Amino acid sequence: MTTSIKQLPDIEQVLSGNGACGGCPATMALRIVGKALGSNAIMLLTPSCSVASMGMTPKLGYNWPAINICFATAGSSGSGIAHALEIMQEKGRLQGEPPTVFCWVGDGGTYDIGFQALSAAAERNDNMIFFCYNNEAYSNTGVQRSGATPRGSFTTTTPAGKRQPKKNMALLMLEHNIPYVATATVAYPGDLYDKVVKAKSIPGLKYIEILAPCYLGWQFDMPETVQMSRMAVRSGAWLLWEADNGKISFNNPSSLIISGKKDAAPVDEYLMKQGRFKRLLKGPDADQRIAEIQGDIDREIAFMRERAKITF
Amino acid sequence: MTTSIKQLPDIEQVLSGNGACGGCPATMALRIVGKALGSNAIMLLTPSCSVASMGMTPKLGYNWPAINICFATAGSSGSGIAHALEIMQEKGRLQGEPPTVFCWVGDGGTYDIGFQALSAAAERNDNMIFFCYNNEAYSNTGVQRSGATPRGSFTTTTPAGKRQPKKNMALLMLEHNIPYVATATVAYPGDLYDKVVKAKSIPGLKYIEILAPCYLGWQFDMPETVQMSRMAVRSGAWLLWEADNGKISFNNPSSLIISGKKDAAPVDEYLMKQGRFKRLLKGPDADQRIAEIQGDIDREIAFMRERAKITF
Amino acid sequence: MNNMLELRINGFGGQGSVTLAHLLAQAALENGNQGQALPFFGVERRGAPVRAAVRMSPTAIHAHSQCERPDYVVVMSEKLTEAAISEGITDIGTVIINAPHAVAVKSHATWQVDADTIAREAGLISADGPFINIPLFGAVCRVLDIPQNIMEQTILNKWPGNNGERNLGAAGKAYNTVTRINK
Amino acid sequence: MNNMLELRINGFGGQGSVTLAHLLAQAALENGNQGQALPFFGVERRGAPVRAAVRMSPTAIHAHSQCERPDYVVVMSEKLTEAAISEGITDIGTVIINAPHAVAVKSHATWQVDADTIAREAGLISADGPFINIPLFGAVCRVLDIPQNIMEQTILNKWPGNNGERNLGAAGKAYNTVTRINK
Amino acid sequence: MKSVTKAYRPISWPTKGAGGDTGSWRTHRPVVDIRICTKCQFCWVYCPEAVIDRHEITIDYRYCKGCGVCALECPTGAITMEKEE
Amino acid sequence: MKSVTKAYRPISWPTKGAGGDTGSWRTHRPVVDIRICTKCQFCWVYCPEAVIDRHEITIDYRYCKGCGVCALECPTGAITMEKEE
Amino acid sequence: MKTAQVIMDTGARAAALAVKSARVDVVPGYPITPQTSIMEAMAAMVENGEMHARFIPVEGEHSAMAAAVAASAAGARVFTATSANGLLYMHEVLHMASGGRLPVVMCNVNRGIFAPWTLWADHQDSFAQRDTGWIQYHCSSNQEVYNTILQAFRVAEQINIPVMVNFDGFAISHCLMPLTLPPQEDIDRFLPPHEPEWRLDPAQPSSFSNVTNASEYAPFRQMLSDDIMASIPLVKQAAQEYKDITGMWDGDTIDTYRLEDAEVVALAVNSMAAELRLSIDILRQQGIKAGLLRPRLVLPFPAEDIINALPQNAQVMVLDRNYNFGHPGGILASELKSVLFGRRNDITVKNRVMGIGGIDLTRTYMATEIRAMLDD
Amino acid sequence: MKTAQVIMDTGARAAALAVKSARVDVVPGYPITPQTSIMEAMAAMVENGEMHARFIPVEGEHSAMAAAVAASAAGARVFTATSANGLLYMHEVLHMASGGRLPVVMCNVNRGIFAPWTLWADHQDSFAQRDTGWIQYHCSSNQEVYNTILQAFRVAEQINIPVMVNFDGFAISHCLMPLTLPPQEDIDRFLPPHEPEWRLDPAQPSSFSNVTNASEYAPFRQMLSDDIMASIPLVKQAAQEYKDITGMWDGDTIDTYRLEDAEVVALAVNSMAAELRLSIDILRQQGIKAGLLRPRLVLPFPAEDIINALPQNAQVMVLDRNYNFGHPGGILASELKSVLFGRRNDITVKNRVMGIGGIDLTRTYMATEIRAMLDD
Ligand SMILES: Cc1ncc(C[n+]2csc(CCOP(=O)(O)OP(=O)(O)O)c2C)c(N)n1
Ligand SMILES: Cc1ncc(C[n+]2csc(CCOP(=O)(O)OP(=O)(O)O)c2C)c(N)n1
Ligand code: SF4
Ligand code: SF4
Ligand code: SF4
Ligand code: SF4
Ligand code: SF4
Ligand code: SF4
Ligand SMILES: [Mg+2]
Ligand SMILES: [Mg+2]
Repeated sequence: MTTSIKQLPDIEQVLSGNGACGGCPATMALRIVGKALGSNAIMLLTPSCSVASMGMTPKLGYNWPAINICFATAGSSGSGIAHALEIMQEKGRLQGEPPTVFCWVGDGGTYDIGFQALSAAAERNDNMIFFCYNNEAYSNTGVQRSGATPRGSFTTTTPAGKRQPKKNMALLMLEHNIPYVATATVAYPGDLYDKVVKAKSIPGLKYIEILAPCYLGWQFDMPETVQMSRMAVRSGAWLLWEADNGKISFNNPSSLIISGKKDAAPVDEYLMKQGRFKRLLKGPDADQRIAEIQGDIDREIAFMRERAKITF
Repeated sequence: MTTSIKQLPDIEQVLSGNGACGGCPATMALRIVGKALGSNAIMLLTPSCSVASMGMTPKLGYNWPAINICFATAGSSGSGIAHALEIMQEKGRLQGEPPTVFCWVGDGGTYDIGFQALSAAAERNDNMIFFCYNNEAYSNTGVQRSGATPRGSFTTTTPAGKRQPKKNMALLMLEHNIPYVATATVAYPGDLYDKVVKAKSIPGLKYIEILAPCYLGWQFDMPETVQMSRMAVRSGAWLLWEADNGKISFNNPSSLIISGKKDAAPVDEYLMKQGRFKRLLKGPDADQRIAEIQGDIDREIAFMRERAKITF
Repeated sequence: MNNMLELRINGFGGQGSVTLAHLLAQAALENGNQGQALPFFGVERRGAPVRAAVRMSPTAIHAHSQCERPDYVVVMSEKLTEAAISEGITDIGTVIINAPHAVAVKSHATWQVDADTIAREAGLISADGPFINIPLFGAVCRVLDIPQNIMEQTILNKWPGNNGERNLGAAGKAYNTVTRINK
Repeated sequence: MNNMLELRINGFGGQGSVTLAHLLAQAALENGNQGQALPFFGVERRGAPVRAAVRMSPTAIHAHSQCERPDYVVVMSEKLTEAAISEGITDIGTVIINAPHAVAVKSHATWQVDADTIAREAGLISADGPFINIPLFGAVCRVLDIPQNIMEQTILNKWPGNNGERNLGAAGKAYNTVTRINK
Repeated sequence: MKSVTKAYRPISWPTKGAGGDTGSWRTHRPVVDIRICTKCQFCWVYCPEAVIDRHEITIDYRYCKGCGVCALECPTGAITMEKEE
Repeated sequence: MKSVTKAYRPISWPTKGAGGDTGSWRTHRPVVDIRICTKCQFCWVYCPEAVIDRHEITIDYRYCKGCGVCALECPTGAITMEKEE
Repeated sequence: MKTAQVIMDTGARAAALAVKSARVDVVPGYPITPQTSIMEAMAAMVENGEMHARFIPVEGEHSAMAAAVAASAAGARVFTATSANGLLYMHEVLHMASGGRLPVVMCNVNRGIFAPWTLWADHQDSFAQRDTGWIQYHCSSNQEVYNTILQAFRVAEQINIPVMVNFDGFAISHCLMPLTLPPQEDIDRFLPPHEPEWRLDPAQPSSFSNVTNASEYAPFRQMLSDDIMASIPLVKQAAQEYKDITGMWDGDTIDTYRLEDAEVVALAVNSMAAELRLSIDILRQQGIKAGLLRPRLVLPFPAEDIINALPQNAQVMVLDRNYNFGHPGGILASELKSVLFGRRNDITVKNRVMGIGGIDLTRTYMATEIRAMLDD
Repeated sequence: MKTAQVIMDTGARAAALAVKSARVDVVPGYPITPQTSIMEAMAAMVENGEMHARFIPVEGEHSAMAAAVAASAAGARVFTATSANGLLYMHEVLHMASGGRLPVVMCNVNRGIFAPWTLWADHQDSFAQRDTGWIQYHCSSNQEVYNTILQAFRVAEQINIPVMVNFDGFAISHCLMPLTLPPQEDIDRFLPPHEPEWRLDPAQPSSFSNVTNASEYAPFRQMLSDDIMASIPLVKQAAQEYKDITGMWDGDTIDTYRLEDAEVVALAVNSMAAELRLSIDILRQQGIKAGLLRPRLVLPFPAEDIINALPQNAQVMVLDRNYNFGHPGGILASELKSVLFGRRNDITVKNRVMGIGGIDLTRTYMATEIRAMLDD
């Protein structure tokens, strides 16, 4: 059973009055993650909105020991800390429950510039949780395309809408054969919480990706963060699943879509709400381009449905 | 039908008297690749045995225009050349049949330090063939582990045998949704030739990985290069397949193994032949460790059999 | 204009301070002078305090620092008045405040304009509130003695066609209603 | 030993020139001197020509260059004799050649040893051919007047236990059969 | 660990309001009508700023940025966004 | 393209024997017994050095490294590896 | 004949407009503050057809420079831009560009470097690349950015050495100023089409940068060192011809202000050097015979021009916006002293580091500092 | 009391043995010629239990340095090693290590850089990192490599600045020489356990290197610059105490040979400086009063010690194995001139670049060059 909102613990690791935009999905997600991880954790951050939000020296808006690192290095920096903690524990220089090492990284730092270090850490299966909060663009530098930007989306470096479909990063991480992979999004905090709690209990590299609809990049109204997150799931544009030692299971409501018990909502409404698709939806070939995006989503659903059947 | 040996063209792009070791699988493979690509191609190389073999300034042992690049950059350098050729052609500065751009990269430059640039080029679907000749280690620097080194294998940085299984790079590239992915190995030159010919005809990013058993790193006798390659396929440790627009098909003899028409040879004999597994096979837990490796192979076969069923 | 004139804009992120600075620098050029707009960028988000510098000069502008002690301070939101003044202004400087009612800074000559109301009445509105930078531009032009036709031309150059009437109306209204409160 | 002595080994990749250089440097230490082994590494593969330098000296060795004009040249394969000499040797230098029969370099004092046969007879063989570095080590020690017990101790230090008899036998045989051919 | 942390290293310490008194960013203020509120805690869980007390459903206006997420997500309409003065 | 390639840039040109006269690396030499040979071209296709003539099945000993692959792969045993002098 | 057009635009856009008028072929790019606006402008220009080129949205700066050098080796005219950590991340490939003699032109929008993070200007990023073998300009106005990019392409392609055009983040990149755009035909006259004497060409196969023995490697490096020095007359010539064609002039290797009779000479680069003109005026008003020497070309270091320009017995006040770690001051001061040694013993050199991490450098502050330095 | 042990081993192995005796916790590593042997030795020592540490086989050098700095921030004692392009690829993270004051120690095994590829030694790689804020030693023997790594950890951890220990590829790294290993208890006495005054610690949460306003950023940088200078006495102290404990001495900031009465002073670093002693002897035999000054510490540049050590009116012949692009010679010569300017006008500085890409530097060659320089 998914943890209910009322069952979530009180602990707050994100302090009020940080520098994020109002309605920020990254901060929203991090609050829930904090409830699951607790305070005995070490955080790594690559340049991103979450860094711009965390406060300027000497103020810190998160209640963890945290290290800012170079953009391309979340995976390898995480390994450095994980190994340092383990050896210091072995040598008796650290006592008590070992802290959880976690990377808190945007889609840019995960899909693009940080993919190599992440992939290598996964191959080594080093002990950390790697979170990607995915707002589908480089928001902090003013919304440029990333490998996570979906086809058709406007960014300042795809002024006519992105031509390529996005990478399926969670699948790629799954195919790295790591012990735990999960997807989540802010509209489903209990689901996110449970996944983090589970990841925390597993040794090795865990990857959790959180869809984070960002009003600035996606161009919707600030209060609608959670709504967009929900619509993404309901339209099947974002699937909630987890894979425990390679075994995929889907979570509600995505499981209903996958099993065919419920149809995914058509993608139109979801797209219409977002200014980043406006040019595309206003163009003469709007129908065709919507169909293209719908096609991407349908394929993804069908693919994941089949892929989930492969188990050992 | 696979092209027969006698049908292969005469053209030689690898010149005699280059600097590779005797029996070098990388050079062997490159000769066949040359027959398929012809001379109208531009080659990119990252530091590797193939660079050490290509001759020292001002001598060149390959008959292509070729550029040595920084180790982490095959994907992005390939993109630079592909785009440069296209725009110069559009602007009328280049005439005639556009050359094929191809990267010729070791497993180190593919699985590890070059994975990010490759993944990004795949996301952009830039127009090139990316070859990985996989000798399962950093041979040029004296045989250290790479992400392609299989579990149990000795290298100088895994003196007790590598603990982690290798990445499944061809699968990862397949899940990047690029138009063509294939695996090959030197014992099956017609198969390799056909795959390269096909890749050449497809626009976008094509990935071809060639298993390249290297006597120095694998520690077998120099004349046995082709034999090891054949044993790898027969034992199922290496599967021959290709994926045309995501549709996987298996090639002989792997197709027989996949379809169950033929059993894969047990892995023991293949391992025994290789000094790199010697310590493992002599240890007290030899049986268990062989079983582990056999398990990796069986899982891979079963997985690919199922994965191939997913098509659209 | 004989000497270089410096002006600072203090506002909140999202109020359009960068556009206002650009308009003023462009107006200087339109008016036969050199102009410069130099916003200060930080990690700030919509809603956080921001600032921008503007310079105008009959001769080439070499200055590239932030305006430490400007001749004019434009306060885009009344709330910011105190903070803006304490950031620096020349002793004989002038303050231009966006406020719905007459306000004055004791130490300095003060002008006031109700940019919110003017913008709203002109229909220059977004989800976040009125576009106050257009009326404020009008008001500042008036205070700086930039002719109204130059002001109008600058707006038309920036947004040819697009909303022309409304923009000119709002800017003109502000040009004509900005009021000197003290000194 | 009064002065620094320099020696170069010329061989083919795979013949064990690095080990031979190491053994010689170690023998120098064992013999109460300072020793240095400095192989030259290139992109060469097994079978390609390679070289290594060795220095011995009663006092600290500061030299770190390749041996340009060594006092001794060890030629691990007869085929390489000419090339080895032309790489440089002092005018009064000595050449030690591995060859099955007596060969001599006209210009220089020459010693010859049949390291292949000695190694083969001692059973020091791999797929690629005999391990000739052990007999060559014995031969060079003899030419350099390094006592046989020092030579033996050096081998035992390097491969304690392991093949001890065979190694000592082969090295000793070479020590005693290396022959001065001319001068 | 030695006791003194020297200031030569760029270290920061947990502080409320690390982004300033972010309440000043608000253009609109969420106001809870506690009579309608069912204490479902939706507003609490979705508030990115952690400024809602989960039991009392009161808001710390010093830091509330006025994003309006709470109001939109409140299933009973107990929260309204009122224009700031 | 201008006609002169200046030497200031590290450029190399296709050359046989770019790795030297690699025939000298051989410890063993492949010798073809043409009477047994069926001209299947296996040796030709697997030779990494491209030193076998596919029709005549003759070997360019200047560059043949003596790896022995051809001998091992020859289905008829037509190639033997003989020790070099 | 068309005449020049005057617009108002930012330094970042000025850069993009110069790249467009240089008819660049390939632009790999990656965002980083404060450079991002250049890449955004390039993406837009390519997309809307204003410019016939390819924009490659790579996944990081190491790849950006890799794509740039490879495209250059294929024969294209190539531009990219970056800042701070983006530049640092490219470091390995910067060495490749110069060693391989590939005439890439890049803008670096100066920003202080990590750790810790700052977004604002200082010059550690570009100065830390001084050993990579790139020619480096440092510009002090939007117009100079525009002009210099065009001159940079010319010099780079004449001598086959990559060129970095530096200017300050925000103070220039985000500063809106009047900008004169010469007619395209004038630009075309100034900057001929790129016709590399070597490229990757299947018709004449040759390879680039194989492993190289010392006996060949050493001369390549010596020629690189020599040719970097030999770029000085080309830089002067480019400035002069650009002036002849467009009428615009920013100095050649150096730019000076009230220098002739100066007793106190301020030396600095980039936007702070523009502001320094005002400090010089202040000091003159205070009765100090001050003057300004601004190296526009920072690498190669224009030693002869500086030595010739410095008045007898001058006190040179070097204002560095960077640290020369391992020495007590900044890099410009050390460079200057090293070239004056044994040649101008009459000169006194004093040095302060300032403006680090974006500290605002006002005319009054700098005038005060210079006054204080008189007592150093 | 145990006594020192003398073995024969290579420079690369000497480095690994020093790391072992320093009781290092974490070693991220990536192979590159000629450094690889260090990493191979580390991997073996960790695997066979000789050393209680973690070896992290990362996928590239940018990651190697990232893992190193992160492990250091977590409180571990950290070592890594690289060469040439590996070092260049780390560049961005090198800046982070110094800016963040993380006392990582790294060996760089000097090798010429790409493009084109060379495998052999010159010093462009380490000298091109002179602006990254690392302390840099350059060593001229296997024993010095061993000794210096231990001294480096001490200095790094005292002042919280990373230290690079450089030595030549092959000439040192692959050169087998006698090596004295002091008893472990002596090493332990010399190098106390690493007790960082700050680390990532959930019990006292604090964060590292947030975005920082100029007003805070600038002082951090100033302190870094100051503290690099302040490491000089610590370097001397470390050398002295190491000598007191082990009896071994390689010089402190500088090492000299026959310098006192020298009229001609050769100045160089690394293994060529060892060979240079023999050149000095040759020159003395030829009647030239030659002497050697070898900076062992290259960054911070030991200006005072050099100024004090140089005999009156000496001609200093700087033999650089690197280029100072944008100037006509090498970096050491420029550094030297910059510190002599205005302080030692009696000195003449002459300079040649040599040994690039591995050109062999023999005693006779260098003696001949120095003779020729007398006429420069
Ligand atoms: C090496 C390097 N390149 C570029 C940057 C500039 N940069 C800072 S944040 C950012 C985008 C981050 O995107 P993402 O990871 O998706 O996080 P988000 O901003 O969307 O939260 C970029 C490009 C940098 N800091 N370092
Ligand atoms: C940045 C950088 N790091 C390390 C190296 C050293 N290096 C050269 S080749 C090589 C290994 C190559 O391995 P792989 O790609 O598998 O090719 P192989 O040698 O096996 O043919 C390494 C680590 C380098 N040249 N550049
Ligand atoms: S831009 Fe988007 S992700 Fe970034 S802080 Fe604002 S809301 Fe959050
Ligand atoms: S080490 Fe292996 S891959 Fe490398 S050249 Fe030799 S045989 Fe080929
Ligand atoms: S969401 Fe609405 S009903 Fe639920 S606790 Fe908040 S105010 Fe009350
Ligand atoms: S408006 Fe936003 S910040 Fe304020 S209480 Fe509601 S959700 Fe929280
Ligand atoms: S493989 Fe044997 S039979 Fe076939 S062509 Fe060669 S020599 Fe003849
Ligand atoms: S021995 Fe090797 S190189 Fe020689 S012909 Fe046979 S396969 Fe070719
Ligand atoms: Mg993002
Ligand atoms: Mg390999």
